[in-house]
Amino acid sequence: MKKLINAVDDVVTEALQGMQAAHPDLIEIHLDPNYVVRRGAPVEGQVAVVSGGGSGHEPMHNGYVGLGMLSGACPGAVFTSPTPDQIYECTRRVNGGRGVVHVVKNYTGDVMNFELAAEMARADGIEVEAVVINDDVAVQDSLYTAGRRGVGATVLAEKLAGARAEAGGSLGEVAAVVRKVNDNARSMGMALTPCTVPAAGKPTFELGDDEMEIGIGIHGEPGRERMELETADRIVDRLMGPILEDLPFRSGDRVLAFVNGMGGTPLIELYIVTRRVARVLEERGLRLERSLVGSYITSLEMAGCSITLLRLGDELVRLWDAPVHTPALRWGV
Amino acid sequence: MKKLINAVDDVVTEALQGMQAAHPDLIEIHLDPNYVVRRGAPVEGQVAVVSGGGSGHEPMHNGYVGLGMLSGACPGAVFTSPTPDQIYECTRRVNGGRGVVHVVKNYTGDVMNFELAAEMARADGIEVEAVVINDDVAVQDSLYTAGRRGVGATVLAEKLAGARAEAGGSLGEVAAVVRKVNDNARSMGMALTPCTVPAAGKPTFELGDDEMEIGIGIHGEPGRERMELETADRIVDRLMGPILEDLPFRSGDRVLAFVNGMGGTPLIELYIVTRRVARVLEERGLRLERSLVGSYITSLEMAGCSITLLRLGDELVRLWDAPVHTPALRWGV
Amino acid sequence: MGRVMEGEAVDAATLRRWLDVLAARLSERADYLTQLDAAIGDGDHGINMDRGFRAVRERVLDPGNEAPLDGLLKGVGMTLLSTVGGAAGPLYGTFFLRMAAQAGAKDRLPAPELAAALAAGVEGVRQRGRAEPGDKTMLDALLPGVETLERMLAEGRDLASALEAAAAAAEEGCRATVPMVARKGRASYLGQRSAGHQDPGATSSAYLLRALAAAVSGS
Amino acid sequence: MGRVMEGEAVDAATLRRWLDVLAARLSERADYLTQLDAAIGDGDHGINMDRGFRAVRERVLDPGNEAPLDGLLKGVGMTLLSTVGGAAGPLYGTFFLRMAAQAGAKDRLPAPELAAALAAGVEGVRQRGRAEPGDKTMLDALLPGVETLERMLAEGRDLASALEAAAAAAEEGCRATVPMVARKGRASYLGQRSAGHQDPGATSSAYLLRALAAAVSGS
Ligand SMILES: Nc1ncnc2c1ncn2[C@@H]1O[C@H](COP(=O)(O)OP(=O)(O)O)[C@@H](O)[C@H]1O
Ligand SMILES: Nc1ncnc2c1ncn2[C@@H]1O[C@H](COP(=O)(O)OP(=O)(O)O)[C@@H](O)[C@H]1O
Ligand SMILES: [Mg+2]
Ligand SMILES: [Mg+2]
Ligand SMILES: [Mg+2]
Ligand SMILES: [Mg+2]
Repeated sequence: MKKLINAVDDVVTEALQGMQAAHPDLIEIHLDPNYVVRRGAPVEGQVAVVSGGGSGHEPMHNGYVGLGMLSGACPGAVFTSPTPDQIYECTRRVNGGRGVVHVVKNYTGDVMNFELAAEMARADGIEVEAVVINDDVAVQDSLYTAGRRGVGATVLAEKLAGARAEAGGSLGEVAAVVRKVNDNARSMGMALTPCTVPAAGKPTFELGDDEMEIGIGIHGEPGRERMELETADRIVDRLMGPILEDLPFRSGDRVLAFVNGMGGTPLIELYIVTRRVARVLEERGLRLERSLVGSYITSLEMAGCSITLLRLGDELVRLWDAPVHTPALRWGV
Repeated sequence: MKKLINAVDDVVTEALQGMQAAHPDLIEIHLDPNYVVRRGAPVEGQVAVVSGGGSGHEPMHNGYVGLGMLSGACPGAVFTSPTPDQIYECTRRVNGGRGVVHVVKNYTGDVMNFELAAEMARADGIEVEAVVINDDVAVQDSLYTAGRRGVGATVLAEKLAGARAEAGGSLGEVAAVVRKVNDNARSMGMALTPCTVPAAGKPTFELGDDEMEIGIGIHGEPGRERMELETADRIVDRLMGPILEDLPFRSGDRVLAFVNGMGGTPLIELYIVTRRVARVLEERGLRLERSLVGSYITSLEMAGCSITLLRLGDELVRLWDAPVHTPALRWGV
Repeated sequence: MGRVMEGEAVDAATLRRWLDVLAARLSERADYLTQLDAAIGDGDHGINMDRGFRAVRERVLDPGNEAPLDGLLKGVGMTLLSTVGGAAGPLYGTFFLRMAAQAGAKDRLPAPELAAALAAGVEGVRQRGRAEPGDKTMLDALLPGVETLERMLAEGRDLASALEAAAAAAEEGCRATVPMVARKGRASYLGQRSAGHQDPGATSSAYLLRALAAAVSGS
Repeated sequence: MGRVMEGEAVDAATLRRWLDVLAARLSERADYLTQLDAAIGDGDHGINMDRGFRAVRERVLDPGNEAPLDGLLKGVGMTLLSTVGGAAGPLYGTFFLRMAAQAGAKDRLPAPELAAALAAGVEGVRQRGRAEPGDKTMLDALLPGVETLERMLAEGRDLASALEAAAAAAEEGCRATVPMVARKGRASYLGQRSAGHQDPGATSSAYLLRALAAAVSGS
């Protein structure tokens, strides 16, 4: 295991301290329990948006705390959902009196920990509305299982809901944006290499020199299928197929294409992926209205990519273009 | 070699096409010869800033084309400086009548190719002023050698010179900003893993599981010293020492700290590095005035980091904060 | 195997021994649990459990802590909730909190009440996780374990041998997760690919009952 | 070894054969050159040279191209300039452009003029790169090669054997770069660590003269 770290037990805390040093104008960190809030939180009279999840997906979620996006974020141990006390304290801290939306990725652990935290916050009289993100089409959806994972759509939901909150939206309105994003977004990912959780010290799975995993999540878990490595274009087609069919997207739809690197993928490769994504969209008569290309929801140093398509209407375009000022996403300000 | 590519010969072209698809509002690409210009170039009456270099360092330079930064960028083959015809055509294309500043990293190839292009452009009556960046303290400086490499300071120089150009600066003034940045910035980098040039198909060097290279450049070239892997804090100290001594930085100085990932380094590790950088600055009585943390000047999928410190005065702070709108850096707009 | 002994009961000291044995076992088997989780999950179960029980040792098993029996269990639940994270944190946290609530403020827990407290814990896990037996989760070890305990006690067996049988049943339940296709938790994302691997949570649950058996029989 | 033959000269066809042999050699040895460059540079010299000479084959050696001798050389120079990139592109580009300028508009280049053209090319490399002999660059192969050629011709040797000696001198110069500490180009960043490796550019330069010898002796 080769990492720029000091001790496996200090990874999350020290990274938070580094974030604080780099972005004193944007965020305030709290240690033990760990959470990050927007500088000057709470914003009185504004609905707050809180998310969280395992660490190792940076910049998600800590990097999205700031104006027009998250009010607070709760980082768990690497790939392990945060604990109720973190989420509860963070929720209390950012509550500006109009309630708090929890953006929760659909993993058993995340859902349960957020549920417990919401119960605790509600007991204090804080209104909490939780919305679960489950956009990963690699996972078979079924009433009898844990359902689909929450992946790329989370980043988009955080941006868009944050914009709605910043614009004065009510708790119900902000939560509705998260639901709208989740309803209109689909994602799928793949890996060229596994990643290594610091505390584990060895890769979460093994891949041959000629192999890739299709349908992976963001926790270094194995995917839907292992197969021989293919060209970028073929890989994009494999991811785009299930995404496009699932919603389904229809000719004429306007979409935001989010081409995401898993952490160890160079940007030059992501643009090669983007090229094919744009071509497939064109072939299908879909309009590439907005795009986001980069490593925004990662799995440590894993090489690979995920693609998220979000169907956009005027409201979402407006919210997307609204100012955002966080360590990892910034425009309009 | 595991990469998200189609064919080794198409990597650069296809990535450019992907960039065009993702950022139609910001850039226009030209193929054969390859270059990228700011949308709507030339900006009449404004000094233009052009840079370029081998591909594989994304987002540098293509990702820095846009308002308040580069007017044009010339990507060579992977890790190979661009050719004079590219640079010449790009220079002609972005010239807004007030001349063009060439920001050139100090590599024999880059310097010679830019020199040839400048000669050609001058023959057309275009004023060209070239400034060479050589901030890498890992390399022994000497009159009798090729001198130091240009690394992290390049990104900062492009941002700051672009801001000066956007503000109406003259050719001499814009070039002076580049020189000022170069005079006041120092960098050093290290690698945990090598990287693989697509056309070569195998890593440019080999590193044992317990080894790292200190003092690497950005072209997958071996570094100054190979040694046993250490903690992040020790590594930071190894890089900060030569940087701080070289200028030298003095207690009370205000600095911009640029903590850069080499392409395959997860952000969480970069923040662990940043934490230590901030502590060392504090110990030395230096003021961390601005920071930039992320993978901005990379070596394909190499894992590792570099640190650049830039001494800032009021002018550079103002130029840093000025609006920039490019695919990879954006604020104030 | 003996018959039930009149007035047989566990006290706080026994529970502390249980938690101590369990913590040691989880630390010893952390790598193994993590490996199991890497195969069908995200490779952190051993790390998570070890982190949680190291905290239990520090915060709850501290010799200065003179909490009564239910306070002890509640402390364990709260500590696990706030240190384990993931799926296992809320599930094991709930397990101990429900155990504490069911046990109530007593100095000694008679055998049937210990069984009832464990059953309440298992019921808490079922409610919190909304899993069913056969979903390839910790329930597949806990349920047969606690059912066996209750049955043996009802049949008049002494606590030590009833717990021995319960631990064995949990271990069997754990092994029975191997061929199952996961329907809950992270392993469910793998669909059919989850078959052929033992569930990490069922494994740590089997340790839990085995440690209890050891703590009681050693008393 | 023969004496100089009255009127011995090369024509465009010979030069085309030279370039063709060289292109084939560079393609064959691309991996090797890249390996040499990986050791002390950035691992692209073979890729760069092969890309450039593939373009030379397509654009200049096209049978439809009826350019005169200097036009041919100029075409090679321009093609290398615009396709090789890196340090080698401007250096070899300049080499051929200067050769063309020195050769001038002729149908046949007498041996001494061929030598003068090559010497002009080498001087161009020296000016463009500001390197000196001993800096561990292509100059360390080119200079002894061309000096040997001039000396042998002056001594009255025939062109083929003079070129054979020139190629051998270039090869020796190339091998002599092994112990050198680089002072120019990318290898100079390594300081002392550059010693013990053969310079990639000196190696391709030795191929250049070896190919010329082969093309002429085969004519
Ligand atoms: N819904 C559920 N009900 C009961 N147990 C579950 C449920 N979901 C997961 N588990 C258990 O949790 C274990 C995984 O725990 P752990 O790895 O610590 O958490 P995570 O899956 O969040 O990484 C699984 O092996 C399984 O036994
Ligand atoms: N200043 C110079 N003068 C002469 N030759 C040089 C000079 N700098 C580099 N070279 C030659 O160029 C070769 C490297 O070429 P190449 O790898 O194609 O370019 P780059 O170094 O830009 O990657 C070196 O081996 C050396 O022979
Ligand atoms: Mg987990
Ligand atoms: Mg090169
Ligand atoms: Mg797990
Ligand atoms: Mg090279």
